[in-house]
Amino acid sequence: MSTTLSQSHSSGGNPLGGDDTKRSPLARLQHLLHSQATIGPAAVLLVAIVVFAVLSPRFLTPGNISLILQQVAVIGTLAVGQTIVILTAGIDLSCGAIMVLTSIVMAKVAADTGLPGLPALLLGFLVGTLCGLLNGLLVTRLKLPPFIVTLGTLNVFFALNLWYSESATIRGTDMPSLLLWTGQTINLGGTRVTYGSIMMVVLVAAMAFALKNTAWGRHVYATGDDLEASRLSGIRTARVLLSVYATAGAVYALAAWVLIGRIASASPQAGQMDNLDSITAVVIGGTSLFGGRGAIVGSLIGALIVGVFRNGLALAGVDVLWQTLAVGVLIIVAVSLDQWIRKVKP
Amino acid sequence: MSTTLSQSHSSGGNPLGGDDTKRSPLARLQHLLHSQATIGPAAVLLVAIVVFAVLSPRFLTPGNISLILQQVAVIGTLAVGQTIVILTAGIDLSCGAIMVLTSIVMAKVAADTGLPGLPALLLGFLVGTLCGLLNGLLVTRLKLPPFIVTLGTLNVFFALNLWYSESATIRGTDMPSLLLWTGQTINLGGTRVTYGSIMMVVLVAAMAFALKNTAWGRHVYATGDDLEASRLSGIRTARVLLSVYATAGAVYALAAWVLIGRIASASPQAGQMDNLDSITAVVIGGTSLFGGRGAIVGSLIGALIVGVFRNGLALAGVDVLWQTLAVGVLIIVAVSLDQWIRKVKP
Amino acid sequence: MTTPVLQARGLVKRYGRVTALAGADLELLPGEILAVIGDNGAGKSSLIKALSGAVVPDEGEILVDGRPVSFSSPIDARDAGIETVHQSLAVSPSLDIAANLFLGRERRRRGVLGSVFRMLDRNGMRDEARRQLDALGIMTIQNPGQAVETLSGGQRQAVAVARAAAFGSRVVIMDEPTAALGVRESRAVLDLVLQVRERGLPVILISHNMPHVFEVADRIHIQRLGRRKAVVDPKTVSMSDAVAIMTGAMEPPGQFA
Amino acid sequence: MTTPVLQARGLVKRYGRVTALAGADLELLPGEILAVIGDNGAGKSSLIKALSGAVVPDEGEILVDGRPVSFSSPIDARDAGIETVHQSLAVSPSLDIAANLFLGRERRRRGVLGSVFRMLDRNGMRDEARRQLDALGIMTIQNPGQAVETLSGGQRQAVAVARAAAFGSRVVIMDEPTAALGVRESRAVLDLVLQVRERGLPVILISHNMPHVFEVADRIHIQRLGRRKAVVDPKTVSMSDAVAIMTGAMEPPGQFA
Amino acid sequence: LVTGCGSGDDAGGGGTLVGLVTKTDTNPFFVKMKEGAQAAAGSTGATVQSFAGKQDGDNQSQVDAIENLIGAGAKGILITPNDSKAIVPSVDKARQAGLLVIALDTQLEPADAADATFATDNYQAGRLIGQWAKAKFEAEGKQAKIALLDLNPNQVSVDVQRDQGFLEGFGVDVKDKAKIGDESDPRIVGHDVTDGAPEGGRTAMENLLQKDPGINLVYTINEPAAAGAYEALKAAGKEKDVTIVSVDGGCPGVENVKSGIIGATAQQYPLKMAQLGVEAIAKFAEDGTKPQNTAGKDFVDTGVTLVTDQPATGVESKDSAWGLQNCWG
Ligand SMILES: Nc1ncnc2c1ncn2[C@@H]1O[C@H](COP(=O)(O)OP(=O)(O)OP(=O)(O)O)[C@@H](O)[C@H]1O
Ligand SMILES: Nc1ncnc2c1ncn2[C@@H]1O[C@H](COP(=O)(O)OP(=O)(O)OP(=O)(O)O)[C@@H](O)[C@H]1O
Ligand SMILES: OC[C@H]1O[C@](O)(CO)[C@@H](O)[C@@H]1O
Ligand SMILES: [Mg+2]
Ligand SMILES: [Mg+2]
Repeated sequence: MSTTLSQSHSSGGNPLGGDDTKRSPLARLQHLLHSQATIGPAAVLLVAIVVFAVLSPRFLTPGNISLILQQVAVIGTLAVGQTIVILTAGIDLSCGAIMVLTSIVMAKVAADTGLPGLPALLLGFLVGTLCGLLNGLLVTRLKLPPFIVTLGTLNVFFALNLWYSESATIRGTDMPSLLLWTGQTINLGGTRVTYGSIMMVVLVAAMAFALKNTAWGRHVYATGDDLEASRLSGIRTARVLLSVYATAGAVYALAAWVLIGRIASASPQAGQMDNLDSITAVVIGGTSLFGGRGAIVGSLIGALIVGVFRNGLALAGVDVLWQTLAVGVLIIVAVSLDQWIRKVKP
Repeated sequence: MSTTLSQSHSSGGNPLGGDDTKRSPLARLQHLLHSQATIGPAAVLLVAIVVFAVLSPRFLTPGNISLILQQVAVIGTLAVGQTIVILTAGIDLSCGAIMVLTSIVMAKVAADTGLPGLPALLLGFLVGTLCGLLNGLLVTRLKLPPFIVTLGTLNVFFALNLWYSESATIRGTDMPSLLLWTGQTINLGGTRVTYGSIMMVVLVAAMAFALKNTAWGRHVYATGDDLEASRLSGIRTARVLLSVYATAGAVYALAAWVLIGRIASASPQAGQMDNLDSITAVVIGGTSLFGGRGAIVGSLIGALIVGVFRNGLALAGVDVLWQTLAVGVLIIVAVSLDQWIRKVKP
Repeated sequence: MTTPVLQARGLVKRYGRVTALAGADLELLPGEILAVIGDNGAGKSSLIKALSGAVVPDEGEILVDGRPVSFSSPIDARDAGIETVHQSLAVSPSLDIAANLFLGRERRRRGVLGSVFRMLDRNGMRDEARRQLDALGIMTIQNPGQAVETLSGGQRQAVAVARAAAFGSRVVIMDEPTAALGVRESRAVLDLVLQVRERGLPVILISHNMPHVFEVADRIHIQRLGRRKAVVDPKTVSMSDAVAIMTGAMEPPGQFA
Repeated sequence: MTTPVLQARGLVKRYGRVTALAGADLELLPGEILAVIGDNGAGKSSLIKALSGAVVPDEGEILVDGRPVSFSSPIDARDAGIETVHQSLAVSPSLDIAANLFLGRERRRRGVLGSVFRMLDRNGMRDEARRQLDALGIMTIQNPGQAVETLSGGQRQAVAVARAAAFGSRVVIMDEPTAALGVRESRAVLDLVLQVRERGLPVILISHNMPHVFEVADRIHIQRLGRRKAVVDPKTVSMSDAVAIMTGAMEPPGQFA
Repeated sequence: LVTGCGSGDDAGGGGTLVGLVTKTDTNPFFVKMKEGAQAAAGSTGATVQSFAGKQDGDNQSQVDAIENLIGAGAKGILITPNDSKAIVPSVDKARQAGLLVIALDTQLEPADAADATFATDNYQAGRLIGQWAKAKFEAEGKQAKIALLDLNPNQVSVDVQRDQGFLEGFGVDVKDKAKIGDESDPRIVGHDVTDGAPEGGRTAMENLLQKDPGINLVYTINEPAAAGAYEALKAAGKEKDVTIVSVDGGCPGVENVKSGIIGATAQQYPLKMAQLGVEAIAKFAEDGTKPQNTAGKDFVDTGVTLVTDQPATGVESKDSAWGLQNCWG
């Protein structure tokens, strides 16, 4: 019962180094994909684009691409706010309600009182930020789960919206043109792209920068990763959470602006399904619902995946019914794939 | 710098016993409420009932109470399934979609093929159970978060519902009467109560019994409390989760039966908001979204609280708008109160 | 030579790129206390997880009383009489002490209440829990109906240890049971380990505390880099030599029993 | 008599019905290693949580260099130069080592990139982390850009200890820093504690490991039932007497320094 | 069941691509409309691709649908708007892109935002059931206590027109004709919303009954809501004493008229709307001609017939037997 152990492992301390030789091609692919966080969703998007391009010659036209960008602009913008909330291990069910409320505020104040575009817009941002702040206060002060807080405020904001709007749609013709600006187009290399789409892309870039390159961004990740550990490490976690919810509120106000431009009116009935839609985008984009892991760019890709599917299936003449089915399957497949990719330890 | 410590504490080991003398009346109340888990929500319900009884003499009539029971029967039944899922630290966004799908299956199979009531009903239960099982399989096999799984299957089941129903409502007159039985009333002490309401109450009692008094119930709590610890303790956690999702599916089928009785038809239009409504009931009823803590009876009370508010405010002539607002505030207040009560260490 | 009660041969377990077990062996003889020592990350917990069915090894075999077995879940190991106190404790905070002791092996009432309504025998289990805790006499737990989350870390540890000691019929395994415990509490656990051996049950004890190990162990298994580096006798090998072997500073004697 | 660097007087902290601190005192003198020992639940962690701003005591006062302070958050204590390694570690698993070292005190780039765009000085922090880890020389961490979740328990412990040692300017507090560590890893942490004292910084060290305590401590604070029961000198009091005082089996000498 | 077959002119065989955008996928009325469009497509050689909102009131999905149809190269769009005002800019966009846009069932606001509207005269539909109810109550010498079960809080054109038409037909001063609920007539017990669905109808009815159990006349926005309201009345044991009036004339609704559940309903003709719509677009694709409105109206009236088995003097009506021959769905 004696054994002589030949110490074959390079003694790099623990953990022990595993040998790479036995890996299958699939595992190799998995490793490759793992090296970039958003590469999973990006791969799904690419495959979807290729498939639809084959199915319909109209799909890859500049006009159609610009159209998809327009169609995802509202959800994509909302998803930016939703992502930072989810990164802190929260969730925001009230995002659609905040967006609708602020869109009504911007439009109705201007229509009723003749307030010019800029102050009306700023007022909307103020309202959005305050709504977000209220969520943040309830989360940090009452220490309630974000799901519950935003389930509650969803109802509150929606009621306020019905009350203030008197349930009436405000027409674009009654508003200052600044509010409609996001729906205007600009010629980019021969294709007409709306300012709303461009704004979404710029917002995604700015937020991605802030999350990656500022202390605030790090604190957002750390807070979502482990709240108590972050607090003990000297992060003002309550302040981080407040800033996140308030910023999200401001982002939803931006979405409201995009929405007004998109439908060239402000409707109190809009946005009722947008909470689940924006969460869907975030989740398909690879951000973890448990907080601390994910990226803004992923959420944009997530929104684009859903947009491409809906548009592509529609172009291919597939009934809405099957579009709905496809989106359901897509959510599960995309997240499974992402999970599989993440399983690899570096 | 010398100190002689008089050892005043009874040496009951650790933790040290605190002295009770300094407690304020509020803290006393808090302790009192803490002793019973569902007493928090029950107190809210009681207060609401008293307030509305004062506001409107019609409120406390037997007829109105029976009415509230009817109005909450669908959500209350759904909430039973939702509760067991949430107890395992899951969440079920697909409950409404499963209910509608099964209601259509029950009704349409009978209407189209002339299948008698009982087999049609059983078929519905089978479909509901299979839908739940699919959720369970995706959660346990793919190890995806329940939020994502059910967000996906919500779309899938809804699409199947549209496809199978061909978007058409099936009228009560085309169905076997057994399917409509839940809408029939029985005279209980002078008040007409629907079998659907009674079924809900019986279901709540049965599930409460199972959770409290069977090994399965314990395993449900343990699995929600700490999945890995439960697995290591020798609980077949995957089997527990599967049984929970499948049971929930069967419960949603029961809700479908109640729904058919309530609207005397099977409509693909129904149930689209019921996922959030059932979660609201569970959460107001004091069950933790993190799993492992809560009770079925609480969820019934939660559903009743919302029902009483809507009915009471409507009786008092308050606009729907303010009802929505009230429900929002209610969610936050009820959960804060519950949290406050739970803060006490026993 | 006596047949080992529990034996592992050439166990391999990989986590992604990390190899936690690189061909690990282990033998547990009847009635002995086998200590397992090793650096952080040497694969001690991985080894006992394989032995207790908590993970399925990629390669290698496990034998109980000389017969190969294959554990696909903790239940299989438990059914073979192997009880484990995991490093992470594995108790359910919101359930009470009695419920935790009987978790996964609940008793049902007699008669139809039990067979048809599947009702738990709460009182029976509570009384039995009381008896077990008293018999082990390790900690001042007053009420078996108390939720585990209201207990101190030491008391929780005691519940987990009591469960293993009470139900183990062939082997008891403990992974760092005293890591978070105070001096007095650690003493109680060590006494319990000795008590279990007295009952004739062999024990595998993982610990970083050398004085403890040298006090109670009959043999010491030294784990290094995912393998068994040596097995030494605490009566013949000094503490510092054991540590030297463990850290790779010294080669083990060519032959070990 | 020298002014204590850090002092607590009559701290009381209640959690619901549990009194974790029942009028606890503490004095930390300049340049010393003060060990804090006590049973599980004696209130050791609660005491240092109060000293590090992690909890706000219900009663009592805290003095730094003889001046009363009131810490309402860990940041206040940190700003006063008090760095703590908590029992629960308090690292952020998904962030890398450098990010964890600088968590809450990130450095920004020079120029507009830093002042306007608030850009982090990633490379600067990574280099500095590298330097700190090397200087402490406690563990073979190869790459400060590695995520903490990929580290072993011992390596994580090392990161937390390194952070405290690197940034503490007045006091370093460590709550059971070696509880989960192997022999070699524990050794490294103890060496680090001594090294910190060498730099002139006083250290509070909580541990259940008596040999460790008696090896490094200048004075031993014995905590019992939420209070300071005694302060003893490890050179004059034996290990078994210290344990006896700790468990209440013996009364402390009437006078202690 | 894939209703959009092929993909516009890409599909080769298919001729003109016609888009159909309905309020929802779940109201039988719109399902019929889809069928009608499909049938008409068969005879004109057009291809229909259909879309729907996720629920009543969902404007955004309809905006997306219009854009996708423009992108897919549709020649024209038939739409039942969920938000009759908010959809207008998207309709403008489609028209600018050269598509013919026809509103079905529900007028846009302003009505001329569409190239044409094929719809029931909803105001007239309301007025018919109002007049009938007035005659019936006068004949029976009963004092009315009215419950109004509307669509949703959004003041959509159909909702407003039917509600106000009914009240005016009944002889109530409606004040602002474009606004629901600003009346002060004491005979009105209250308004509540139903989403045009049975469950909503039932709950709204129950709550209004609690407010005043003496309700004896119930107006409902459509027949699904009426079905729900009836269940509430039945449960309260009041189904015999209360008169329900509705709009739709679907076969289940007319059956309900026959069995006395609904007193009178204003029958509309969705198949005709869809058929006319598809034909108009086919014609437009062929030679560019746009449909003309019915003389004196800002839409093409697809007709409305009062169906009841208790005819009232001075109000023209058909019986349920006739109704069943002409019903849809
Ligand atoms: N679930 C897991 N996923 C990935 N790696 C793991 C997992 N469990 C263990 N490892 C790795 O396997 C190696 C061995 O771990 P193990 O827990 O068996 O060590 P140990 O000897 O018990 O250490 P310690 O004394 O710190 O408890 C370590 O490098 C560890 O990081
Ligand atoms: N957050 C809390 N909530 C409730 N009770 C607490 C909390 N923190 C500590 N306690 C209680 O206070 C008492 C003292 O706990 P503390 O953690 O200070 O003990 P300790 O001496 O550090 O013990 P150990 O050696 O086990 O770490 C214990 O009874 C504990 O249960
Ligand atoms: O939901 C309102 C809609 O319902 C209908 O009456 C059909 O049932 C439509 O005419 C109307 O637009
Ligand atoms: Mg271990
Ligand atoms: Mg402690």
